[in-house]
Amino acid sequence: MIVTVLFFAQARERAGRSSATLELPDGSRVADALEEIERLHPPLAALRPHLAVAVNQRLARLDAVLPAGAELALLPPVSGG
Amino acid sequence: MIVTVLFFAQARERAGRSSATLELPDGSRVADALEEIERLHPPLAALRPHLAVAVNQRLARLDAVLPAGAELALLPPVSGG
Amino acid sequence: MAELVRSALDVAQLLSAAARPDCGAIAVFLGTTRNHHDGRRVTRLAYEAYEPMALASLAELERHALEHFDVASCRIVHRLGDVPLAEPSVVVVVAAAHREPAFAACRWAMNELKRRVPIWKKEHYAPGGEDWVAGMKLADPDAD
Amino acid sequence: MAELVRSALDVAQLLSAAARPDCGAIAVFLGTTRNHHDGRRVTRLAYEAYEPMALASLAELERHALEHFDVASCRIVHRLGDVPLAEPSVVVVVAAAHREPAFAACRWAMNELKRRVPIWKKEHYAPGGEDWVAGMKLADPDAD
Repeated sequence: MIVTVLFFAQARERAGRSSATLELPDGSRVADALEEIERLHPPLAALRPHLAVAVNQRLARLDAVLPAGAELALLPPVSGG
Repeated sequence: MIVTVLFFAQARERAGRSSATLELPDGSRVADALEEIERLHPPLAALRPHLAVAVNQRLARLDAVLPAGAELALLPPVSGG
Repeated sequence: MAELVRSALDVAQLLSAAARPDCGAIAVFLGTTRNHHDGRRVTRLAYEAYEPMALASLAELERHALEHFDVASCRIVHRLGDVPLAEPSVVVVVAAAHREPAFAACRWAMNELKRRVPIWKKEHYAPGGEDWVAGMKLADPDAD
Repeated sequence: MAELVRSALDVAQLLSAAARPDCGAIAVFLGTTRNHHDGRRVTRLAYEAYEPMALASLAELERHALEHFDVASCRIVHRLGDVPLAEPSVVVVVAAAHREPAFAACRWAMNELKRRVPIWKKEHYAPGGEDWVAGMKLADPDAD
């Protein structure tokens, strides 16, 4: 299945891009997607402990199963205000 | 000595005026002035428990001695804001 | 600098005057005139003040805010005379490096204003009648 | 209604829109951009957001404020892109019948905004360098 990945702030800079398309096995979880993303963009690995992940614009846990066509967003610590 | 009296809000309405000049014996205190004012304007007596009094724009106690030429202000409960 | 004014409060001007490059937070309170009070419909209201003492009291609140809270500026402006319904009668603007002291000082200044400043509000009601709003006896100076 | 904008915040317009004849209090917070941070001189800064999620998060804060505080309205507007120093980057406007819930909801909304809304600030420093401001990890949804 296809998943769209969005990178923000530090994640965008470390990935060198603001979005990507991933091909993942059906039934993949958030953690699986992160592993694949880190394989493609190794500088992201150091960010992992600080990242939150949203799936279709809602925060999701690492063990959440990704729906087909999901929009997965990598969200570094926020600093709005 | 001469004292100027200023009436505000309910005190002004009960006195029917916004200011007055009082002649008082030297050494008079705030309480003496209030008694004389209430004699001249009896409707003010009912306000007395709620009044604060300022002498020369500072809150003063009933036993404060009035300086000559003092400006004495009768201040009902305040409701700014 | 505290002010008493007899026309509409220029809040936008106060806000831009408060903005400082060394501050990250501006807390603002606007008191606006209400069309009801204790179940009665208010049609009109007006403020009166013992002006020189009210101005000095407001300035004292501003000074106290600067001394006791970690804030860079505090300005209080109160409107006098008739104030149309839903318009601001008072504004407090506090700028600070951080938001917590800005909020705290702004809230403190409004609370103190209500009990320490010789200003009075008179309301006119529908279908008739008028009243001075029941307020607070000015605090005894020895109570501080 | 929450908004993300890319030009100067029109605070005066938000304030006049918030004024209601049944409300006596408007509490406002303005976050303004600072020229220093952790001892470094900031020359320029910019905000970026995950826009649809940020907008939904801000709207959720507004809704929560109406449900959990005794307030009549709550509006949050955040600016994105470059924000010149000393200009507002965010404004929260809360109207209520009385001032205590207005202050409480305004303060609450700002605190939550800082930890729940996917917006990021990047600072550029003099004499050189840039950094994403150290922020808060977005709260786990199960922590609510």
